[in-house]
Order: sequence, then structure tokens, then C-alpha cells
Amino acid sequence: MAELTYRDAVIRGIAQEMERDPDVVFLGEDVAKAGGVFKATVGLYERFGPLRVRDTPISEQAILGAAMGAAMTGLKPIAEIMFSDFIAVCFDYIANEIPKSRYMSNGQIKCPLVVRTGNGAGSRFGAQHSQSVENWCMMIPGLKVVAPSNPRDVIGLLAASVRDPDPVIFFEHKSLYPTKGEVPDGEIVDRLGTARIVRPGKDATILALALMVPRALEAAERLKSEHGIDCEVVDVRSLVPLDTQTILGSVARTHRLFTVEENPRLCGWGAEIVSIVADEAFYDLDGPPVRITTPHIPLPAADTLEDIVLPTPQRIAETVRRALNS
Amino acid sequence: MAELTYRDAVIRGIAQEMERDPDVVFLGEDVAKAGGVFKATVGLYERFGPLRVRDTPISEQAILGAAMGAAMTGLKPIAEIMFSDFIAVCFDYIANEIPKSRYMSNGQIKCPLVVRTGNGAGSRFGAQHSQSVENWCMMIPGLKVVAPSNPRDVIGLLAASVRDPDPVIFFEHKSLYPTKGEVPDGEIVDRLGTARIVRPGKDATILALALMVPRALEAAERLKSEHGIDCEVVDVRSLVPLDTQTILGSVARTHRLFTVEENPRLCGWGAEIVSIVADEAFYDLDGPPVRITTPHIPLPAADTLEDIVLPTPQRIAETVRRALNS
Amino acid sequence: MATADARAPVQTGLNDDIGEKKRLEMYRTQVIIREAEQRAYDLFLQNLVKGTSHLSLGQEAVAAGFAAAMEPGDLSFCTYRGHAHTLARGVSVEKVLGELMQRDNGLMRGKGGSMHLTAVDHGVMGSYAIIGAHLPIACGAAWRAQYKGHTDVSVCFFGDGTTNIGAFHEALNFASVWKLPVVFVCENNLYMEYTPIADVTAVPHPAADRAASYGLERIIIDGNDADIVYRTAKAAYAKARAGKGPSLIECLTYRHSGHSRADPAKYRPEGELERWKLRDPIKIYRERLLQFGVSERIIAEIDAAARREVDVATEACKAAPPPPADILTADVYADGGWAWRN
Amino acid sequence: MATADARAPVQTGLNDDIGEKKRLEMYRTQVIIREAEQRAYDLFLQNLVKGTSHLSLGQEAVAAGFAAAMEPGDLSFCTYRGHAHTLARGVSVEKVLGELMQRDNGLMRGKGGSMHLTAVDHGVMGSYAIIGAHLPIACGAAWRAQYKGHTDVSVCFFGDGTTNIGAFHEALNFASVWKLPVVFVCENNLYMEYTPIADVTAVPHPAADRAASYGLERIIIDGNDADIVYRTAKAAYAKARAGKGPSLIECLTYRHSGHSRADPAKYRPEGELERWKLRDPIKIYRERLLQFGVSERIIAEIDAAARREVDVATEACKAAPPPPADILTADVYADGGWAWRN
Ligand SMILES: Cc1ncc(C[n+]2csc(CCOP(=O)(O)OP(=O)(O)O)c2C)c(N)n1
Ligand SMILES: Cc1ncc(C[n+]2csc(CCOP(=O)(O)OP(=O)(O)O)c2C)c(N)n1
Ligand SMILES: [Mg+2]
Ligand SMILES: [Mg+2]
Repeated sequence: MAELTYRDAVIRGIAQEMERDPDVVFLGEDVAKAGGVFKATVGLYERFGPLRVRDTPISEQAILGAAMGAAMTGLKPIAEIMFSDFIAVCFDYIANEIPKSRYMSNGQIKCPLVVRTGNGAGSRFGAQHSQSVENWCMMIPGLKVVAPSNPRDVIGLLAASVRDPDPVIFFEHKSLYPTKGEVPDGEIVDRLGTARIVRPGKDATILALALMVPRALEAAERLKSEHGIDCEVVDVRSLVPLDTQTILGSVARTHRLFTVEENPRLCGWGAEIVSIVADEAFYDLDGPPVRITTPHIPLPAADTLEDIVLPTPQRIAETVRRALNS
Repeated sequence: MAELTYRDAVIRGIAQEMERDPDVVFLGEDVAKAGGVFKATVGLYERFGPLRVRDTPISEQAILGAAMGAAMTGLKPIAEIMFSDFIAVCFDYIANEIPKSRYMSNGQIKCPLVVRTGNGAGSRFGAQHSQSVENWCMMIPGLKVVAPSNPRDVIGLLAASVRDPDPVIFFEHKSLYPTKGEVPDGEIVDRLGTARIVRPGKDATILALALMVPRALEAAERLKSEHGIDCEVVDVRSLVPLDTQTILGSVARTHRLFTVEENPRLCGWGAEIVSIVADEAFYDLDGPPVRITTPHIPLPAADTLEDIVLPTPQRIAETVRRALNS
Repeated sequence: MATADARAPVQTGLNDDIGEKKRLEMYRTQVIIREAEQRAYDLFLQNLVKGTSHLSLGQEAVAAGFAAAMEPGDLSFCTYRGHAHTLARGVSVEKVLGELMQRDNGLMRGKGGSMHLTAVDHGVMGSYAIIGAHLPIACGAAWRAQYKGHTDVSVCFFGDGTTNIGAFHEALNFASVWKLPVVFVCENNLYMEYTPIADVTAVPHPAADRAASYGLERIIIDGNDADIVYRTAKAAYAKARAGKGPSLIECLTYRHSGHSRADPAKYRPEGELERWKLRDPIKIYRERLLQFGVSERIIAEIDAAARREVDVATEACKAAPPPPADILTADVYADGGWAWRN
Repeated sequence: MATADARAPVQTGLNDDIGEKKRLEMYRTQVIIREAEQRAYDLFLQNLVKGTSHLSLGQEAVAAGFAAAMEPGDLSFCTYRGHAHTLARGVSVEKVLGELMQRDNGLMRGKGGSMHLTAVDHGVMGSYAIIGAHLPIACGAAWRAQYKGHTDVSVCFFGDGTTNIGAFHEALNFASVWKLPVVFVCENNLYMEYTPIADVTAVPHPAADRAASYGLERIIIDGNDADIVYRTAKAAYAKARAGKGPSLIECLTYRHSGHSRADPAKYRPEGELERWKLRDPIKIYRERLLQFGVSERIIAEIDAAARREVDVATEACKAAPPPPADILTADVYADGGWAWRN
């Protein structure tokens, strides 16, 4: 066991997989010699050399296209898209090429690759560098979508993603990079499609992802200590595959559902899960399922404003309390 | 009154607005001299001349970027993106530039423009030319999103979109182009954000959009004649602004909700609306809200396969009947 | 028309650098493509070809020449106008027509359709229907070869109109900087869908006039002469295999039919099609063979065999069933299914 | 360093084509930018500048020269590294620093942040933080001018690294084909974020060596000499206003600080920064003024006034409140609000 930052867990996760499989290669902007703009790839270039860890031009389409072509023909590339907002400039690969080729080719083409990207708000970077865009990917058939909330999951889920035979979009939360957590020694390999109950509880289910997990946990503690409300907090961890069993199981026990999303409100993963639960577990629900989200607006840059829009432990707790009391 | 095809309604709608306002200009690939690949812009070049109706290179980013720059500085451009699938190659403008500039600039920048695009399946074009991608736009704060189901609405909603001071993504359904409908003479101007109850009913609410509207109507007729089930069918017409009043009002009367979506299942507009209804009208519901969608797969090309995946009147009717009986 | 005269035959005759066997192979390929595509058009008129289809009638020499110069293991990346390149790699007419007719015997059993022909076992790594998308993808395949020390070349075909989209630029720069073994082949047939390329491009030669932007040689060739195409391809592949990086080759050619099945091509100036038909690649090549001493009989046999193959394929496709419904949800993910949840 | 010698002064002296007034204006602009950005850095160290910020220290001559050659009504399109260009159009230091400090007195009241400076009333049509995005947008503004018969020019600033993204290519071709009155200014400061541009670009001059791809002249200038910048800008604007289409200008320059506030710039080869500091644009220009007979006193007054302005602005910003919460949901839509439903 060692304490590791989320940032260093990314480095260790990539290194673990590159060490194991010479077909794992890594490319992106400023990732090699400079170690990445978030310093989440420091040392990989020195360790694995210039053939396996490569700096690219500012050409996101070329980055993802090249990752796809390499994956189709036998490599297992990890591609970095620096900020997840930039997925918009290479979205054709995310929406039309990478996820559809296997299907269109009747199984002939395979795309085992990972796109790592810095997601989420909290850095006061404004509307084009702070978005949570996991729903841009969840809505596309053929992708897998993962978003770890802690250093251990970073390593385990990254390993699972690299070893997965399907394309995985791996969302690292920028605000989590400096956070720390205990990580076991040795190889860590997790499983995609498994949510984790991070706090058991009986009064309500709170689903969260990435940065929202610690916030939901804090809200749950407050609800317990201040109002005696006992919430179950589930770290969704992967949106595709989605662990509906764990989610439906939790709602079957608590009878109330709350989702906590950082992405803007419309058509987020919260809407998807609420719809699944409303359809399949309608009679389990004792009250309306409630989504707690960032309002449906572009993100403001100012610290004071940004702090208001993201779901806070206080807003989560308040929303749950009010819903359960009504 | 005259009978007009949906295709000709597009031509008339654009012409009506270009006639009225010299600041309305139109650009896209093959739209001018050739009249568009769907023949939905035939004659505009001849009528409004080469300065107002312009062919572009295959450069979707330049098309939308230019539309944005022109809109910011005083024109009211209409830009065509030939197939809506191609929004993926210019998604930065849809996701990051056009919708966010007003907000980021604290109201200084305005983007009154319309992006017209051919959406939807039915032409056996396969996975990269058949998608329904209105949810790619609905999820982005700052856009308006419109999808007419008939020739009259094409003109009225297109006029409303062109006159709207905000950016509007206007989804024309490719399979509706040859369909006909009665259209009044003279100027037609509709209002965004108004859903229409196209068939009143008391037993269940069916929400549909574009090509799914006639299919939902046919399903409702079957349900009535074969099972005595009386469905209310609502043509949603615009996803943003969303007419939640009409939707919630209908559910308050019928107590059951069904959404019929052509887009793949995850994070579609159906999920959004189901989530709104589940949250705000939970106690109005007599049973689970049900989404009827295309399965979450890329679209197959073969006619026999494509016909299976899109919601059909039969599947809609069957789903509603089974849900109401259970 | 500008042609790269340096690439014209040095010796001429059946025993030159190309040789009789290759020439007959290239002739056969061109004829097969021609016959198969004309058949596709007839079948479309009978409503048996569904969806869209984009023919390469008139552009056969490009497909034949580039394919003939390939080694097994070399990879082709095509567009929606990819029937010709797929056939040129030896994929059967039946599988191609079957896919166009959306039958179960099609190359992808009807799941992909005419715009996405893929035959990995023949090195056809897919046909891509979003303009420009496959240029970066071909770079990736070439990167794999470079990384693994393989000697195969990735060859990427696209049209003149494709040179104006962003992905073209990103791929060319990327390939050049990484010195990738990829060959970019622009088939300049003068038109995008219906718009003349000259109306929307800042330079006369949409590909070649951009080569210098990527530190590459300016190469323009007569795309209707399979010999010229073949020799150019050979040289580019050799360069790629030698680790000397990518090439960008602009082939001047012309499509005899419309852009897609829906297009009567009324936008052509009068006489243009007729002028190009005088330079029909198959006509040119038949004359070349005769001139080099191949007998009329051998040529007629190749023609007849091609027609037979297309006839047999047509019948097989007509008899083939539509794809079964159970493949609908297959192969979304690697486990063979489509489950996005447990 | 390559310089476009044709653009070097013909007459030299205060009464040449530029003249004393312009020169003092350009000097003042450079000094204001320098002072304001150094202050921004100090404020960042005091944790008063939030988020990120990208300084143009060392690149002031580009901003000053292009702005000085503009007429009122000409439009600037900038990147995240846009403080300099915004100040050069006359926007107050207070509004710029206020935005960097995310205060209510900021240019966009803190809603946009340092990467999105926008001042429409000064012709600053936004700063764009997605590489390449604003090149097509500038084309659109220029299209409006062409369509309406306006004579303004749209000027679009970006870095060397931006030349490798797709939008660059699309915009350049589009502008050239439509002959738009737009001027593309590449500030080649040798680096992307941390990676040398030479490592990832197929040609030595990332912008100029691509000009021919768009039928444009190859223009490379010394971006550290405001006079050269000014004359080049003048010529390009005149061409644009005359309906002769776009220009692409590569300005050779260097940033003295790191890419953004987080970057210590350890990737620089030894001595590089020092060599470039010898060619500091403000030093060059101060010497020029002295040589042309401007007195030390006048220069010192300008320096002092600039420092005063920055001091006053700093105090105003420190005193300014954070933006009120009620602007959070304002101006998503044109009705002033954010309602996506009724
Ligand atoms: C991104 C994108 N934009 C537009 C289209 C529609 N489209 C299909 S083919 C075509 C013309 C392509 O012209 P060219 O590259 O010259 O190839 P050709 O068809 O002549 O072989 C266009 C515009 C597309 N498929 N993808
Ligand atoms: C599409 C996109 N990719 C990557 C980035 C991250 N990024 C911001 S600045 C920068 C370097 C830009 O280099 P250059 O164009 O030379 O401009 P400079 O910063 O040197 O002024 C990068 C890669 C971005 N903002 N947008
Ligand atoms: Mg063409
Ligand atoms: Mg730079």
C-alpha cells in the first residue's frame, strides 16, 4: 500500500500496461518530452522511449485517426486528448469512425484503443476548458465510457480499458489530479461495468461519478449527522457498460433515487439512468427520482461563479433532504 | 392552400425569408448551382443570385465558422450541413463556439444563424449517413433545436428559426422530403417552443418528433380501432425551447407517457423528457414512463435490417398496448 | 493535361519493367471493375441495388494500377467510391454486388452497405463515407508498420474534393513528420458531388499544389493510363518501404457516370464527357496491349471471362436471401453482441 | 532570421511613411502591454489572477503593429493569448486585469475569463481557446464585409502550432476562394505549449511555407520590429480592402515567459531566451525612437504613464467586487436568460 495522487496513478497505470504489453503505445500533444500539461504522463518518455511515447502536432483528428488505424492493425494505442472539450474537434472519430467500424464491417475491424482526456471543472478555465462531456460519448453506440473517482480506480480501470478489446473513452477529472488515495502495491486490474457502493445506506440512493463522488459522500455524511437520513452512495465508475444491476438493486432497497452530475442538465447520464429506473423499477420508487446537475448553461470562468454552478455537498444534501421531507 | 412536398416547403421557407430580409444568406456544399443533393434548395441560386446563395468547398468547419462570423457581425446566415452525421466533423462550432460565445462575452456576441441539416434513417445509407442526432445538439446549452414533421411546419418553423436571435439547429428528415401536406398561401411564421397535440386522447400520451410523428399517429389509430385505447399524440416540434407545459399537461390528463425516438437509446431526448416528467409529475403517472427508441446500435444499411430497427407503428402500438395491459 | 513524363515508360514493350503478366492482370482488373459497376447500375435500375452507390466508371486505371503494384499485406483505405479498389484487391464480384444488393452473401452481410466495403483478408481496411476521415486512419496503420518493423504500405484513396477538409491537412502533416509508410492517392475527377473542384479550391491542382506544404514532392499523373499509375505506385511504395516517408499522388481522371446513382450529371459542360471517353482507360489499355503484341483473342477471352464472372455473381446475388434479423445486434462490441448494460 | 527586406523602411526617420505620431502610439501600446502583462504575472503570484493566463511578453510588436495599422471598425479575432491584442485596440487595462482577476469590473464580468477577452465596441470580436476555431469565424466576418460592401478588414491572430489543425486549412482555402478581406497573422514563437514547432511540422515555416497551398504569397517578417509589422499590416489591409483577398503573414517572434502561468519553460535550449531578449521588441523600438530623435524625456513619460495606468487599474481591480451571482444564468439566450423550457 502506498499513498498516491490521482495524477501519479495515471502515470503508474499507463506504465503498468506499457510494461506488460509492447503493443501499447501512447501519443498526444506535449505528452512525451514535457510529460503532459497536467504532468500526468511524466517519465513515460524516459522510461519507454521515443518510439512508444510520442508527441504529436496540434491535430486531434490525426491523433484519434492514427490511434484507430493502429488499433485496427494490431497495436493497442492510448491517445490523449488534452482537455475533453477538444473532443469536439475530433468528434467524427468518436461518433462515426471508431465506434461503428466493427459493426459496419460485420466484425472484421477491431478498435482496441483508449482515449484518455482531462474532464471537468474547478480550475476556473471557463466555458471551453471545463466541461464534463462524458454524455457526448455515452450517447454513441459502440464506445465504452469510464470515469474513475480515485487513484486506485484510475489504475485498475485504466488497465481494464487498455486490455479491453473495444474502444474506451477514459475521463480523468482535472480537479482530482492532486487528490490522494491509498493504492495497493503490484499490478491492479479492475473490471469495466461495475459500479461500487461506496457508502451503504437505506433511505435513498445517490449515484455519482468522478469529482461528484466525494461530494456525494460528504453530502451523505451531512445528511446522516444533521438529519439522520441514511443515504447509499454509488460510484457509477463506468457509464458503458452500465452496471444497472447494482443501481436497480440499490433503488430496490432505498426506494429513492438521486443522481449527481457535473455535466449540464439536458440529456446527461442522469437522465438515462432515471429513465431506466422509472421504466424498470417504477413500483420500487416511493417518490420522484431527482437529478442534481450543473444548470444547463456554459460554464463561467470566475471562481465565485464556478463554485456556485457545480453541485456542492450542500446542494446535494439540501436537495435530498427536501425531497425526502416532501 | 396548396399541397406541397416537405422538400418544396424547405425551398419555399428559405425563399420566404430571403425575400423578406436581405441579410439572410445561404451557404453549403452543392446547394447553389446544383440545388442541393436532396434537391431541397433548387432555384434559390437563380432567384437570389450568386452573392446570397453560395457553394462551398467540402469544409464543414469553414461553413459553420463562416456562418458564425457572419452572424456575429450582422448577417443572418443559413448554413447547410448536408447529412446531420457530418455535424461530427464541425462539432466544435456546434458545441463550443456558436452556443457559448454570447455567454462568455457577457452578451456582447450574438449568433443569429440557422444550421439546416438532413437527419434520420430510411434511405438505406448505412451507419454514417442515417443517424438521428438531434440529441447531439439538445445536450449543448445555448442552442435551439427544431425538427419539423410536415411541410407546413417546415416553413413556419424555418421562418421562426431564421428570425430567432439565437442559433438554431434545424433538422429536416430525409425520409420526409417526398411527403406531402397542405400548406396555406402567403407568409407562414410559427413559434419555436410550442409542441402540438396532433391527436387528442385520454388513455396515454405519445410524444414523437419528425418521422416518428406519422408513425405514432398510425399507431394511435391502430390502438383505437383494434384495442379501444385512445392515445394522445404530441408532435414535440422543438426540443429547445421545450414545451414542457404541453407535455406535462398531457400527462396530467392521460397519466401515461410514451416517447418515440429515432435516435439510439442512450441519453436521447426521450430520456430527458421522461426524467422531467418522472421528477415533476411523478404522482400523475399511473405506470412507468416508457421510451420506444432505435436500439443502441449503429444503423445497418440493408433495407430489411433498417426497417426492423426504427420504431414502427406496429412496435409503438404493441409497446403501448402491453404497457397499459400490465 | 499535365503528366509526369518522368514516369512514362522507358522501354516499351511486353518485356519491359511491367511485363506481360502484370499487364494482363491490370487489364483484367479494369474490365472486371467496369463490368461489375455497369451491372450495379443495371441492377439499380431494376431496383435491386438499394441505398446509394458511387461508381468509378472511367477511373478504373487508378484502382488497377495501384493494386497491381501492391504486395500481399499492403493495405487499402477507400471511400464510399470504393467498389473499384475493393475488386482490384481480388475481392469477389459476388461479395461486392451482394453488399450493394444488401443480401446475406454481401461482404458485410448488408450491415455496412455500398459505402463501407471492407475485406480485411484482402487488405481492404474499410471504405469510409465521411470525407477525409480515413486519411488519419491510414496514418495509424502505417504507424503500426513502422513501429513493428513490418514492410507493408498503407494506401489511401480519395477524391479532389477531399483535399479541402481539415482531416486531409492533419493527416498529410502527421504522415510527413512521422515519416510514415503511407501513400495518399488523390483521384482528381474534376468534381465533388456536383460542384467543379475548380470553383472551390485555391489552387489548380488540389492535391499536388499542396504537396509542398508537407515537404512532399509535387506529383501529377495521367490516371487513365494504368502503366503510368503502376509505375508511380511502385516508386511510392518503394520509398515508403525504405523508410523515406509518405507520398501524395494526384491522378487526373474522370468519372463517366454521375456522382452517385441519383445523379444525372447535368452540370457537365457540353462535350466534356465525350472528350474524356476518348481517353477511356480500358480503351487506352486495350490498344496498348494490342500494340505490344497481345492477341485479340486473349483480350476477348479476358472480356468474356469477366462478363461471365459478373453474370454468375449476379445470379448468385439474386438468389441470395436478405440478411437474417439476428445479425442486427451482433458485433457492436467485441463480445459479439450489443449489450451496453448488465 | 529571415526577414522580408522589401518591407523594411524605405525612408528612415520620424517623417517617413509611419511618422512620429504612429510611432509614439506603437511604442505606448507595447509598453502598456508589457506593463499590464508583467502585472498580471505578479498578481498571479499573489493568487489574485485566477484560472490560467497566457502572456505575450516579447511578442508586443506584433500586437502593436497590426493594431496601429487598423482603422476603427476593423475587427480583431484573438486566441487565449489575446491580452496583448485586446489592449492594442484600446481596451482599458482595468477591464483586462479585472477579467483576469475574475472581478465584476472585468471585460466580461468574469464570465469569460482570461482566454476569452472580448470587446466588441473596440472591434475585439472575441478570443478563442480552441486552437484554430477562430480562423473560419474571421472568414465569416470578412464575408459579411464583402457582402455588405463594407470596407473593414478582419484580422485573425494565432500561433505557429495552430497551422497543423484542420480548421487552419479549411479557413485559408475558403478565404482565398471567396477572396475575403481577412488577414491571417501567425505569431511564430517557436513553440506550441511546450513542444518546439519544428518537432511536429513538415516545413520550416509553419505558416509561410503553406501559403502557396492557398494561392497566397509567402510572407515572413521580423515580428519584433513594430515598424516592419506595421508596414506589412498596412499592405495586407490595403489589399483586403481593394477586394484582392486574404493574406497570410508569419511573424517571427518569441515569448519571454512560459506558455501559460503554470509553465516554467524548462524545455528551452540554453541561451535561447537570452538571445531573443537581445531583440526585445520594446528595446528595439526605444532605440529606434531615440535614433529618430525622440527625446529620452518623452519616452520616460510614456513609460511612466503606462506604469501609472497599470497601477491605477490594479488598485481598481483589487477594490472591485466579485461578479454577482445573478449574472450566472444571464445571456445564455438572446432574451437575456437561460430558459430552455417553458
Ligand atoms: C464530411 C463530409 N462532407 C460531405 C460529404 C458528402 N459528400 C459525399 S461525396 C462528396 C464529394 C466528394 O468529392 P471528391 O472528394 O472529389 O470525391 P469523388 O466523389 O469525386 O470521388 C461529398 C461532398 C461527406 N460524405 N462527408
Ligand atoms: C484543439 C485544441 N487542441 C489543443 C489545445 C491546447 N493548447 C492550448 S495552447 C496550445 C499551443 C498552441 O500553440 P501556438 O498555436 O503556437 O500558439 P502559442 O500558444 O504559442 O501562442 C495548445 C496545444 C487547444 N486549446 N485546442
Ligand atoms: Mg471528385
Ligand atoms: Mg507558438
